[in-house]
Amino acid sequence: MSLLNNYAYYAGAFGLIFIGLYVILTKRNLIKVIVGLGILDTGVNLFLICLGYTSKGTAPIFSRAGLDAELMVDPVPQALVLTAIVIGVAVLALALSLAIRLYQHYGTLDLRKIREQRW
Amino acid sequence: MILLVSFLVLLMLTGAVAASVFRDLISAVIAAAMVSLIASILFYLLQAPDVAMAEASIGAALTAAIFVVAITRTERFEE
Amino acid sequence: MVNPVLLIAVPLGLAFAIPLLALLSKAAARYVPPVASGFNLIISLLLLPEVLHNPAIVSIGGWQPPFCISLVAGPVGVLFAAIIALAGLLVSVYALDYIREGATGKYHMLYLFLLTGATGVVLTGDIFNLFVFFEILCISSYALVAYQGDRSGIESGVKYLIQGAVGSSLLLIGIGLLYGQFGTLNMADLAEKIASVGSMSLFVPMVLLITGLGVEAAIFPLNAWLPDAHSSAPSSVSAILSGVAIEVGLYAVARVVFTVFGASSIFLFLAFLGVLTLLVGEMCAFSQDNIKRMLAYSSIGQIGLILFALAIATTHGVTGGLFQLVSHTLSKALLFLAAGYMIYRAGSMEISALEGMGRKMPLTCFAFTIGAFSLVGLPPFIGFPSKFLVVRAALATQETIFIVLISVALLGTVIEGAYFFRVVQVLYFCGGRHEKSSNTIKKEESDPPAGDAPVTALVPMFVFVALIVIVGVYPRLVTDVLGSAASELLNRLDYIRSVFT
Amino acid sequence: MRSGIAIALLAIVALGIGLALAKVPFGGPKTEVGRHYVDEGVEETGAANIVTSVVVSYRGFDTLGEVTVLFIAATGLGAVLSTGRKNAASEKEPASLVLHTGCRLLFPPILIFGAYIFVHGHLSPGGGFQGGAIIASGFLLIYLGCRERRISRTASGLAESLGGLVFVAIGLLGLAFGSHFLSNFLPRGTVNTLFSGGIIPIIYVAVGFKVGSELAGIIDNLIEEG
Repeated sequence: MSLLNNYAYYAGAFGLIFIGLYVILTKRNLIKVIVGLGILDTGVNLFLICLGYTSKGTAPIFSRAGLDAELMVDPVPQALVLTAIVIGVAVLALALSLAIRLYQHYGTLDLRKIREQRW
Repeated sequence: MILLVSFLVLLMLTGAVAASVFRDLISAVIAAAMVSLIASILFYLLQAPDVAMAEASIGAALTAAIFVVAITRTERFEE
Repeated sequence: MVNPVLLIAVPLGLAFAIPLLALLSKAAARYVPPVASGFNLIISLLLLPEVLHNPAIVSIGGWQPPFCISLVAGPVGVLFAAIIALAGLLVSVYALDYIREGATGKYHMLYLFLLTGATGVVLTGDIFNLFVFFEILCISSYALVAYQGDRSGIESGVKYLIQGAVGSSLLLIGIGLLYGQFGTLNMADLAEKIASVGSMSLFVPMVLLITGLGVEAAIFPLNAWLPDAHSSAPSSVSAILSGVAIEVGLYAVARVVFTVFGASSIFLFLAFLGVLTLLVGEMCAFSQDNIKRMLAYSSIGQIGLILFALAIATTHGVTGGLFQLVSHTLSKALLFLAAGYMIYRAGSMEISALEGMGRKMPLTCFAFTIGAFSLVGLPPFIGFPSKFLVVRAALATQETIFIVLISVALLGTVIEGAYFFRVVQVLYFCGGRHEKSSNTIKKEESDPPAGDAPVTALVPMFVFVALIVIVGVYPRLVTDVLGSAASELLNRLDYIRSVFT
Repeated sequence: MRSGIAIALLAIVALGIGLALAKVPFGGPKTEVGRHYVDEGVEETGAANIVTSVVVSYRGFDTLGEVTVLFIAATGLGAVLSTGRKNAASEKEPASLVLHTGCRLLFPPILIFGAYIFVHGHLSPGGGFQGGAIIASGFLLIYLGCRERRISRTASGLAESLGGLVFVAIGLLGLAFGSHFLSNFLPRGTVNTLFSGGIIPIIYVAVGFKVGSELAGIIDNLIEEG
């Protein structure tokens, strides 16, 4: 049980990372690949937050008196993830705009059919 | 608590798998938004309320919205 | 002393101000990048002599490292900042007239952000901050490759974006693993803590970081995006991507391998990878008919040579690698700039369409020829001393493996010479025969502006030519700086000490 | 075939990361850096929310880079979608009265809520990014419900630029007054009151406006000419 307790979050994070990578590597539809990128991002963010967790910790906010600083979780990964979330949505938005233009040019989102340029 | 977490993780992974197998892209995007939403609950359980808010508003809501807009401007079904 | 943070803050502020300027005057936007990179060039040249022996450590926000983000303006950082500013200035002058269509204001903004991201990567001393600036660099490159919205640009932009985004995610996982294990993000602090556990127990984070950064550096086999992206972007963008972006990616790889991990055991592997990258790049370049794809593959080859030289990991080797890097920046940027107007006049990217260009636009073709000769490594151009240094460093190791590898690398250089001479031959000696072919005539009719490139294009090209010749004749102008940069990369302990005093 | 290779590749990656993860136990004690922020953060920055003090103050440079990334994405997206845009204004059928009125009623409270989130970023969970995203979702609602209303591109561009400029300018003022870029040159105030934390609320307000207008601009660009 304690093993489950310790690794449930990690399992979730890495499950997302691998499903995301799998989607990116195998799917042919561009929008699907971008969905995969989003899942990958979420997994990485969850992983980073897991790194900062302290057992039985509290959120690092001194919103009322009497909170024990010793029990607070590490704030650094949270700050990093805030940054990573915004970067992730920026990349997704740019990718979607490219997908729209690609569709206007080719009439398809199938990456196998969009192969004008070869090696 | 541990059961709740395990259930949420399982649900999240199911959502991710669903996002990868759905042929209908709108369904896939909704499944991916569910993944983000559950991830934001997990962030909250991991004592990161700031991140949970950001993930719920940016990751789940806005990302899903721009995906749906992009899909309406392209095609809905994966061949 | 000037604060190095201005190198990042001022261009960033100016880039944010472009939309406001555009309200006042539509044409003002295009003068912002030259002003900003000119400013950066002056500041970094002022800083360079001061930091040669004593790196300047600037903490952002006024806290002590490792509790804040600190900038490390050592010889490497300032040298790279100066190169970025120089290439950025010349290419932005070129772009004044070259970029006319589409969202020009947005082009200039993205261009300036790309330069700022590159400067941030080379100056920062914090690994997560490096990730953020790396993302600035990458995302503005994706946008610049695709901003015209044409078929090939969008397609290669998509490829570039997906590969780059996966690389960034891997990079972030690697950074997370490092933070989880060592509890710090400051590179000097990390280096100190890693030194106590040995680098090989950190194999996984190291591989993740090298893979993530290697996508931008176009190290084989992570370079599938490069030929498409560099050949379908506008030539000014290709010049800055080839001349600055991949070099900065390579810098980040070198910084992580040398300073953060001090991983001496993978140098040999990196040397192999470098030679492999070189061979793949030069072979593919040889078989290209499209001039911009040829130049793009040649960039892959050059990156391979630089990686090989850096992986020799002696003072001479790293000096040679950095020298080769400077030489590649100058020559390849010049080649892309010259090729840009040649393609514009010929109306095609095929090498065969450039026949007889030597007579139609003599100055541009002259500049192209100088760039090609320099890249191949002919004296008296800058490519000669840089390649010579690399070869000498490889021979000086007196190890069979490096001698074998450098012979293979020289074979790559021979291939390089072959395809560049082919282009030069087409430019000057193949005209006349096909002059009357219907294709050429039609192009000339549909394309009235005959004659040479405009002044705003010729001036930057000939500044590049002048630099190539001057440094080629007097390599001592730069070797001292390069030598102290090399010793900064190689001496982890000095780096750590300089940050924590 | 393709998925076979992908799974093999992923298995190698999984093995590697699993091995690396064995060195990073879950729920372990805080790191030295994190401990320093939690112990000294309130005193040094005056913000009760330590995450905010890390995001804006200790690692403020990252945040500057991050808003830049979002700005680049919004600019790049505008550039990619603007070229060759056909001006065939597609008239969609208007939304029903209930939807229309509901959206108009909800819009102001959403804006106020977003502003509340970023103004109180240094006291409670939330901040510029979250508040900005909420404001952008308000605009999204307007786009969906009241199609005839558009935000002015100039105004949103202006908000983006000014947000970024304010951020850089505060950083440079910090350099001028406090000798460090982004140093907190304003008085810290009393912890847990609205006017505390020196430059932190100012930066978060700038970030909030910037992120809000950028995300709204992204949505606007994507929806336009659907």
